[in-house]
Amino acid sequence: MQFFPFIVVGWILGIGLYGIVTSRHLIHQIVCLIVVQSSTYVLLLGVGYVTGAVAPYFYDVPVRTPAVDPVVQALALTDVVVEAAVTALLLSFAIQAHKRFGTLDPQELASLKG
Amino acid sequence: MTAAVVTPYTVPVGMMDALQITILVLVAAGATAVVLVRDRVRQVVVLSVYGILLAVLFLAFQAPDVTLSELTVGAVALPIVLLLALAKVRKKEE
Amino acid sequence: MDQLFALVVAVPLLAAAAISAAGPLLSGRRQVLDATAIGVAAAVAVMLAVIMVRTAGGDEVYWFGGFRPARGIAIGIDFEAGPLSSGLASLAAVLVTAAMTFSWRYFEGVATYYHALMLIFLAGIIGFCLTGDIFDLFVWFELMGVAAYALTAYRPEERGPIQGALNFAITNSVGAYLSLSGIALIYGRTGALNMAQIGVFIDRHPLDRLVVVAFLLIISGLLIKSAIVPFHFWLADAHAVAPTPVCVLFSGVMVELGLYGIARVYWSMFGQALGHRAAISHLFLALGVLTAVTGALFCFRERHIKRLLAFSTISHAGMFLAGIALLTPLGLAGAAVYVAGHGLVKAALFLCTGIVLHRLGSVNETWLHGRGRHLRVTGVVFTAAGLGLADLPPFGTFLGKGYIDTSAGAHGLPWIIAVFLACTILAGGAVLRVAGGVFYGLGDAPSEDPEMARAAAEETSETASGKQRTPLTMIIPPAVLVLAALVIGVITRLGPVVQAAAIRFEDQAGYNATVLAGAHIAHPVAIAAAEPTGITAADVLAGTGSALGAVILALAALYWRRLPVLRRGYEPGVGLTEPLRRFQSGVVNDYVTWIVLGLACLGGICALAIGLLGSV
Amino acid sequence: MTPTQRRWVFLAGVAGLVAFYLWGLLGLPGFGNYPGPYGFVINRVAVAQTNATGVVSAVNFDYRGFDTVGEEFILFAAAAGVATVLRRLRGERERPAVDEAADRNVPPTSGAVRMVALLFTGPLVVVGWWLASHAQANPSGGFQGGVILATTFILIYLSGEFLVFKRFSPVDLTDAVEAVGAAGFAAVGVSAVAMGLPYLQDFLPLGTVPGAVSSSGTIALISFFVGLEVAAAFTLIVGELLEQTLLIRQGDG
Repeated sequence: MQFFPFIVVGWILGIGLYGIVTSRHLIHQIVCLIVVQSSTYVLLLGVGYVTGAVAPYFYDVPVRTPAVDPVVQALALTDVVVEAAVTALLLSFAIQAHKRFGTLDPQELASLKG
Repeated sequence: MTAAVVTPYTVPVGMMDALQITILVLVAAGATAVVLVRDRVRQVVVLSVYGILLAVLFLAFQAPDVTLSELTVGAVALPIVLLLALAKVRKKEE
Repeated sequence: MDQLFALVVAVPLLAAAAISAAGPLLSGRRQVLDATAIGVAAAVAVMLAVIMVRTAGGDEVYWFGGFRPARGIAIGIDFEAGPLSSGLASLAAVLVTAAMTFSWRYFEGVATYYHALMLIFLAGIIGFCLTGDIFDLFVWFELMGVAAYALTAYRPEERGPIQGALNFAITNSVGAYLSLSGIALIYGRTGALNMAQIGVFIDRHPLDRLVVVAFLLIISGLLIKSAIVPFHFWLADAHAVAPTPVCVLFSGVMVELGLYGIARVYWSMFGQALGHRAAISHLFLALGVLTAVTGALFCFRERHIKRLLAFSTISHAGMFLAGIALLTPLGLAGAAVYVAGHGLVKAALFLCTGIVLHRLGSVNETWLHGRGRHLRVTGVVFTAAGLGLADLPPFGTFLGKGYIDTSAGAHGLPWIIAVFLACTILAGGAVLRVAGGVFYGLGDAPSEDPEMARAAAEETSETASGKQRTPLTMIIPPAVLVLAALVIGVITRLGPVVQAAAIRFEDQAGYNATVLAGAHIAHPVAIAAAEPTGITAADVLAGTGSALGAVILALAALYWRRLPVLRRGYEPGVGLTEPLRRFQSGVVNDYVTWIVLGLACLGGICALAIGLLGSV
Repeated sequence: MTPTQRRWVFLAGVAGLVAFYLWGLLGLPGFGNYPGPYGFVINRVAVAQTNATGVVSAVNFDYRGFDTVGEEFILFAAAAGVATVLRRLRGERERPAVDEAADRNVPPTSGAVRMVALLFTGPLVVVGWWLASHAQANPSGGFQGGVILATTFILIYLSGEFLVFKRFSPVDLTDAVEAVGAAGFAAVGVSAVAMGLPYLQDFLPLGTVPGAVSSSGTIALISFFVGLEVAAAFTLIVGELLEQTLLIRQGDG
C-alpha cells in the first residue's frame, strides 16, 4: 500500500497521454496536457511526504517538530505557475488556429496547413 | 555527506490514513473523467472539480501553500480562461 | 568579478522588463529599441566570453544568495561555469546579437514584445547552460521553451506558424513534464537537487532501477528538444515557419542546448553511477547515426529552403550526439567545435534565406531557380556557408567533424566515419544545390513536389517594403558569421584547448569537488586518454573530399536531366524517403504517439542493457 | 496514421512507458518515508536564518529564490506571448459582441449578480493583498495573492462592467505594472550585487519577531513584487482573452 500514491501518478500520466493522443479537439488536448502535468504535482508532493509530520510552518509549533519536506512544495508551486503560463499561451494559439483554419481538429489542421 | 542519509524523523513504513487513500482514488477517477469527457464545456467543469480534488489531496499531504495555489489556479483561473477560449471558438462549431 | 555570473542572466531579464514597461514610450522609436536589444546581447556575449577565458584554468562556482554547501549538502542554487558551458552560452549571445542586427531593417512593424521575448529567450539559454541545479535546469528550460513557442507564432496571421507553434509547444511540454517526473524521482531517492550532490549520492550506492528510470526520464525532454529520431517531428514544422531571425537561434543553438543538457546531466550526475557502460554509449551512438541519416535524407528531398535547413540541423544533431556518446574527450571536444562551427554557418544560411525572402518573397527552391542572380553578395555568402556546412577545410565544422571521426576511428567504429561522410555530402549537397540553382541559375529547376510547393507558397514575405536593395544591416551579420566560422578553424591552439576543456567537463569527481567543496581543479582526470588534435593530410583530404562530394552531388542534382544516359525522368532522392514521409504527418497526436513509443523502447533497451531485469 | 492505428501504436507504447515508469517508482523509499536531507536541513535552519516561519516561502523567495526569478519570467514571457499572438491583426476590427445565434435567449445579468460580484471585489482585493504581503508567516505568498487580485478583474467582468473596466485599465498600464513586478524581483537581486553580496542575498536587516512582515528581510519585498507581477500577468491574459471573445471580429463581419 505504501506505493499506492505512486501508482496513481503512473495512472494519471498514462490517462493524460491517452487523452492527448486520441483527442480530436485542441482545447480538449490542452486540458489533457494539464492532466499530464498534474501527475508531476502528485509525484513531487508524494516523494516529500513524511508520515505523521506537520506542514512546514513553525508559527505556533517548535522548530524541532517533525515536518514534511518544504522543498517539493516550493517546486510544486513553481510547477503550478508553469502550468498556468503554458496553458494560457497554448489557448491563445488555439484561438488563432480557430480563426485561421475554422476547425480545432489536429488532424484537419495538419492537412489544411498547406 | 555520509553514505546513507540518516533520517532525523524515523517513521513507520506504510502508514497512510484512509483519508489519503480515498482522495487518491478520487483524484485518479477525476483525471480519468477529465480525459474521457468529450463535451468541451462539461470537461472544463470536470477539470474544475479535479482541481478541487487535487487541492484537498495536497492538504492531506500537508501542503497548504500548494493547496491555495491549486485552488486559485486549477479550480478557478484556468477554467475561466478555458471557458473564455471556448466561448471564442464556439460559434463556428456545429 | 564573481558578480558576472549573476549579471549574465539578470541583465537580459531586466532589459526585457524595461523594454516592455517603456513600450508605449518607444513605439515611434524603433532604433532605441533595436540598439538596446543589440547592446544588451552583445554585452552579455562579451561577459560570457570573459567567463569562458577565465574558467579555462578551472571551473568556477557561484552560489545565489550566498548559501554555500555545508558538509556536502547544498541548500541553495549554484552556477557552475566551465569553458564549454560558458562558450555555448556565449555562442547563443553572439547569434542573438546577429539576429537582432538582422531584424533592424527586416521587421518593420514589430511591437516591443519581439525584443523582450528574444532577450528572455537568451536569458533562459544562459541560465540553462550555467546552472548546477537540476530543478533550476528545468526552470530555465521551460523559460526558453515558453519564449520559443511565442516567437514561433510571431506571425499569427498565417496558418503555418500557428500550427508549427502548437506542435512545438505540445510535444516539448510533454517532454518537459517527463523530465520533471525524472527530477522528482531522483529527488525522492537522494533528497538533493544539486547535480553534484546527486551524483555523489547515487555513485556511492549500487546502481538500481530508479536511477536508470530517472536518467531516461530526465533526458527525455532534452532528447525531444534536440530533435533526436524518433522525437524530431516537431522541429521541421516549427523551424520552417518561425520568423527567420528566430530560426537562427532555433537551429544555431536551441537544438544543441538539448544535447548539451544531456551531456551535462550525464557527466555531472549519472555517468559514474552508470559506469560509463559500453551499452549506453552504443545506444546513443545508434540514435545519433539514425538521426544523422534520417535528417540527411529528408534534407536532400526538401524544396522548401527553411525546412531543408531544418532537416540539415537534425542530421547534424545526430552527429553531435554521436560525438558526445563516444564518451571520449576528443569526441566531446569535436562535438563542441562542431556545434560552434555549425551554429555560425547555419545562422548565416538562415539569414541569407531571410534576405531571399525579403527580396524575392519566396523560399520555394523550384520557383526561385535562377531568380536570385542579382543577389551577388548574398549568393557568395550563402555558397561559402554551404561549403562550410559540407566541412570544407579550414572551416570550424571541418575541425569538429574531424575530431569526432578521429575518436570514432580510434575506438573501433570506423564505419561511423563513412556514414557521417555520406550524411554530410547529402546535406551539404542539398544546400549547394540551392545555392547553385537560386543564385547562379545552374542546370534545371528541381521538379516541383506538389505538397512542398503548397507549403512553400504559404510562406509569404515577412517584411513590408524596402525590397529594392538589401540593407547593410542584413548582409553584414551573415558575412561576419561565416568569417567567424573560418576563424575558428584556423586557430591553431584551439584543438588542445578544447580537448582540455572536454577532459574537465568529463571529470565528474573534479566537478563534484568544485561544487561541493569549492576546490580548484587544476589538473582534471581524463576519463579516456587524450588523443592527438593535429590535422593530418588525411584529414584535409577527407574534408576536401566531403566538400567536393557535396559540390558534385549538387551539380548532379541540377544537371541530372541533361545527362544523356540516364534520361529516364528519375530524380535523385525521390523515393528514398517515401516510407518515412508518412511519419512526418503534421498531426501532433502522431508525434506524441512516437514520443511515447520511442521512450518505451529506449526504456526497455536501457533496462536490458544495464542488466537489471534479473535483479529486480 | 488513422486514428485506429494510432490508438494501437500508442497503447503498446504507453503500456511500456508506464510499466517502465512504475518499475522505477517502486524503487522509491515508499510513501511517507522521505529520506532527506534537503528539506529537513531547511526546516531546521530556515526560521533562524530568515526569520520566516513559513518555510515554503523561505525556500521560494530566499534559498531557491533564483528559481522563482525564472518562474516569474515564464509567466511574463507567456503574457507577452499571449499579447503577441492575440494582437489585433489586419482585417480585424473591434466590435462589441452581437450574439450571432439569434434564437438564443440570454437573460441579462441580473442586478443581484452584479451586486454580489461587485461586493466580492473589495474583500478579494484585501485578501489578495494580504496574502501577497504575508509570505513569511503563513501558507500564502505573492503568487496566490496575485492570482486572487486578478480574480477581481474576472468578477468585474461577471458584473458586466468589462467595457468600463477596459477604459480604466489600459493594456499599457497593466503591461507596465507587470514589467515593474518582474523587474522588481530581479532588481532586488541586483541590489545585493551592487552591495557586493551574492545575487539575491538577503540584504535587509532581519527583525526580532519571527513571522512579522518587517522581520524577514527581502522575503516580504520579493513576495510583494511577485504578487504585482502575477496579478498583472493574469489580468493581461484574461483581458486579452476577453477582448478576443467580446470585441474582436474578423473581416468586416
